[in-house]
Amino acid sequence: MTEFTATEMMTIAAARALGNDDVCFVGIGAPSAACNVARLTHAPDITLIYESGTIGTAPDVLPLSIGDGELCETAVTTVAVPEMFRYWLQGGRISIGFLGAAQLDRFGNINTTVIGDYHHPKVRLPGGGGAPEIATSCGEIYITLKQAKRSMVEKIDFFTSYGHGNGHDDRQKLGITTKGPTLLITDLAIWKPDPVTKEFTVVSMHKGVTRAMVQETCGWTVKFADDVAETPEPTELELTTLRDLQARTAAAHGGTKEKANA
Amino acid sequence: MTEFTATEMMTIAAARALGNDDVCFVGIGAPSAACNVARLTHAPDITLIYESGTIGTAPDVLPLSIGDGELCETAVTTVAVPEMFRYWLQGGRISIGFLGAAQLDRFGNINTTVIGDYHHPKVRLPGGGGAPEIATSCGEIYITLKQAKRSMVEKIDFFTSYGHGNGHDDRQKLGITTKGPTLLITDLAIWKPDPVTKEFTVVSMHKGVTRAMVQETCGWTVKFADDVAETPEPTELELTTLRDLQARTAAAHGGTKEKANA
Amino acid sequence: MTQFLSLSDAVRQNLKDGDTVAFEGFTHLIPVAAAHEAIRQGIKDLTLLRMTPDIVYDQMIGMGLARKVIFSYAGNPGVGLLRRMRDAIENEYPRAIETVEHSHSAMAQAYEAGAAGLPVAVFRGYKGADLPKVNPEIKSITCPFTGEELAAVPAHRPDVTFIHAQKANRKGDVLIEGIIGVQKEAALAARRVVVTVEEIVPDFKGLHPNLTILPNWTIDAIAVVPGGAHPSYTHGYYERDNATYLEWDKISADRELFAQWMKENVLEAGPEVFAERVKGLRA
Amino acid sequence: MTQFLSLSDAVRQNLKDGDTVAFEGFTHLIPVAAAHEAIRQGIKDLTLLRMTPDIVYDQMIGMGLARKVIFSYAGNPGVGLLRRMRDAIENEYPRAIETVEHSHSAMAQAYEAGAAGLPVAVFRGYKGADLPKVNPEIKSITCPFTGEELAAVPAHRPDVTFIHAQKANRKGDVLIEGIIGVQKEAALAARRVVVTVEEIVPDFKGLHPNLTILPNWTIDAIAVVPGGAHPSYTHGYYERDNATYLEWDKISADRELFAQWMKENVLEAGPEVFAERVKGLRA
Repeated sequence: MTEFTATEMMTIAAARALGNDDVCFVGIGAPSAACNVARLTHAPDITLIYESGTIGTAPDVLPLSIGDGELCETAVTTVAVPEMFRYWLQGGRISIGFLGAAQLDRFGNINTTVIGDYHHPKVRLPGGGGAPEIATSCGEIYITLKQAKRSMVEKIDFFTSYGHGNGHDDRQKLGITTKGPTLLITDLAIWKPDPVTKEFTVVSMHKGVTRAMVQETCGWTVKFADDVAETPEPTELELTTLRDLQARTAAAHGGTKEKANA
Repeated sequence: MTEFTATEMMTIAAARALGNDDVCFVGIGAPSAACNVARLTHAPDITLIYESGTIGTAPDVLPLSIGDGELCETAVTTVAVPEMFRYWLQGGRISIGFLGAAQLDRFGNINTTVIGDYHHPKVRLPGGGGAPEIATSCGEIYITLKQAKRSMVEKIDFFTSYGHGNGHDDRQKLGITTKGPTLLITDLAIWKPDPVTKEFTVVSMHKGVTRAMVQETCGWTVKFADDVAETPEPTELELTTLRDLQARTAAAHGGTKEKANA
Repeated sequence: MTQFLSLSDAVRQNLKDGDTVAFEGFTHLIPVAAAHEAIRQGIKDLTLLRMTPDIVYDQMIGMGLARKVIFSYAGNPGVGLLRRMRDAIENEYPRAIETVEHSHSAMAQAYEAGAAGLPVAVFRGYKGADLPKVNPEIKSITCPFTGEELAAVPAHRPDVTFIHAQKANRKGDVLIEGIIGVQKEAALAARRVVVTVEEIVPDFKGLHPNLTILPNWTIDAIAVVPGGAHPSYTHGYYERDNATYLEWDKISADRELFAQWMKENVLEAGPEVFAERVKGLRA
Repeated sequence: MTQFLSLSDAVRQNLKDGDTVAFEGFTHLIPVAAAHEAIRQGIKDLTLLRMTPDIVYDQMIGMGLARKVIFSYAGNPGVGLLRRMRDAIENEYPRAIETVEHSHSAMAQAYEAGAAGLPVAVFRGYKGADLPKVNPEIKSITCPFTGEELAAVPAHRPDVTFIHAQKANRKGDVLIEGIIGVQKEAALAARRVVVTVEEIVPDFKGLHPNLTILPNWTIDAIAVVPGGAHPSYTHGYYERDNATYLEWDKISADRELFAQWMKENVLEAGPEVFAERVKGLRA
């Protein structure tokens, strides 16, 4: 088996979670690499939507921004941004929304707005972009994140987007009818919400990862499922597809690094 | 001077009221003949908008419906109908809206909905279509109508669209900021609202028309301006333009009569 | 995900007794063949939703399919009144129908709100008009920033929307062009969507990226019916049959004549007759 | 009615100290040349409105033009943070700025409401999010039909909107294609509209009827600026200069380097430099 990095494993695990019938909203900071690997392997008819208005896009290289020209050139159709948010996202037509996080808590609540107080921030982050409504309008939410204590925290500084609140049926109590975060894929493990408490629980660890490694890079006390599986390693096809995609991307963007998956 | 009919005079008088910079909403039943005569004579750059979504259209023949193909083929652009009503009409971008009427009162209130009680009508008419919002969103409203006691009435059975209510500043009191009906052109005369009471007042009569003729065909006691002018007769150019347009229209629609101006 | 079906199967699988249904098309692209199929299948108690009911709803109402009509202009465009609809309202013939009447602006924005997943359309409308007095579904909302009172109507959410379009590609994506009307909104507002098309093409390569396209996963069924909009028209395929619209004024004026016409031209006909009807109208 | 002007005159006649202004473009078609002209003219106390402020607002904020920014994503797309904007928020350098923060959905629908002539955008949003706690302009409305609480934000009504587009025809109608973003809405929501274009063509004959076109009477001024969107791109003309976006991360990280770069590339340059900048990027 070829060697692979933790980031590659994370991307490929996310790709596997996507199906042929999914309609994915690939927002800023989201793993467009995962979506495109899925499209180029087991889910050729998956629908990828970028919030720039491109619907059913099939780029040959990963976009540097969500509005790169190739997204439009390869799309089934390109609509205005207000229509994207009104008819397609708010209209409930997206099955999977991807979100990244600067801070994430155990219930899938996300902060990408500020570190510290909102009005006098220690660090001003870019903000939510589409996230507040992606989090509540998509059928379910997949989160990808590299584990670190500063990003997986006990308490986030700002609710940029809502996950499961304090768990249990907090989400339904707010009148939200979508499922919210159903999957967290990190560079170390795959997490799913506990059916009752909604706390993210480790259900699978990537090859060579220990429980201690997961806990050391997480700011809350990690809950493990009764049976923690080992994530199947990337196949040759998956790895080759991802690496070719990234090589084409690097070549197309003038040797610059693809950051959409950062 | 060539002979002309009262309807031709009405159409040409309406055409003259339009300017090169006007943006006209030509709804169902409205005098698209007048708008197109204006475009083909003194107002070549007038913008004609039909509620089917065609903006800046320049048809060679009069459409039978407001959604005829030629309107799209000759338009600057064609937009979706919700956009037409949201961005263009409600957005306040139309300077002149044309309305016809089954019943009209002296304050420019119009009924095209029912004769008799709404729930048990004597005659069910087509209804308002775009009229309720045309009447309040356009900068001003021009009304065209053939005079008759059954259509120019003391009291209309149903307020399909609002003119000046009971007159004076009734319109402003409702929070409406547009001017409302500023011109009524009939087959006999040109009427404008009194600056204070807003009652339609005859300011000009067409050639050969007497005050008695205007009164006999009107259901309310007609008010005449201090100085009633004589409407200038159609010029050769105006008449030729209108008749050529109607001849082309008749030929194009398989010998059927153009009804948009009915 | 869309299926390619015969018109008969597409209607049978998607339209049920009691449904709220929109057959949309703004003068252009009216799904006449689909409406005729619904008439042949004798679907009952429909709530018909449409800005301009036009002659297809006149036919459906005249055949007794409708229990309710939600509309904003009940006319034969450019010709006059809808006589079968009038007969139903004024004389309860062939049955009484309930009517819910709006303005065009309200109807268009209610479709837009439906497509946008909202429960309500908020707009500036009906000021001084009498419709809010007779339609309890017209309410108001106060703008929390300016205090302005705005009109509010329920979003349209039909059980099924039927539209006619120029073409589908082999994957089932559908292209609409020309006067596009409210069809995209009517389709996206509906639970189920059925599209009749003039033809299937291999793909949409070379088409402009900003054209109006419904992706295949927004559509339940596609049926190929050349001429399926007649006597309405399909931009780029055939022209509007104005003579037929004028003729309808006479046919619909008489109950017997209407019944006879429907028998000959709808009940005893099939979708294949539409191709023949547009032969002389091709662009 | 539109006028064809030099960029300098177009900005001078339409943008005033204290205005609320939108320079819109969603990654594609960002009106960079127009923003640089505003910087050269030293317009002050602007309220900057934009979904993704991007590097043009980073430059305007860094040069002290802005007193307030209304936005939903303050990032250098695909690269990271906007460092000049951060410096203004965190350190009040070169001046304090007020921020009003929304989500993309709210911003897009607020432009849409502005174009639609409404005072308020009503949408389903912000559920469970903290932004309503820190932005008093986020309120709610209760649906009179379902009782659902919906979000409400004021419609955007900028004093002036600047956009960049592919082409104008001689009459001044403007064509936008590709990723069309919110530009049509931002333009129609504004009191005044200025458009920079790549070129003027005689007419739009042969163009598809459903393309996004702003008629000349919706536009106040048009200035021809080839390359005027660089380092953003113009679909069909030149590609995005990704290297420049990455480079900006370094330039903007240092106040001195920033000042020097602005002096050389903006203050002492003119709109004519943009054509040169896109030479190597032509499609």
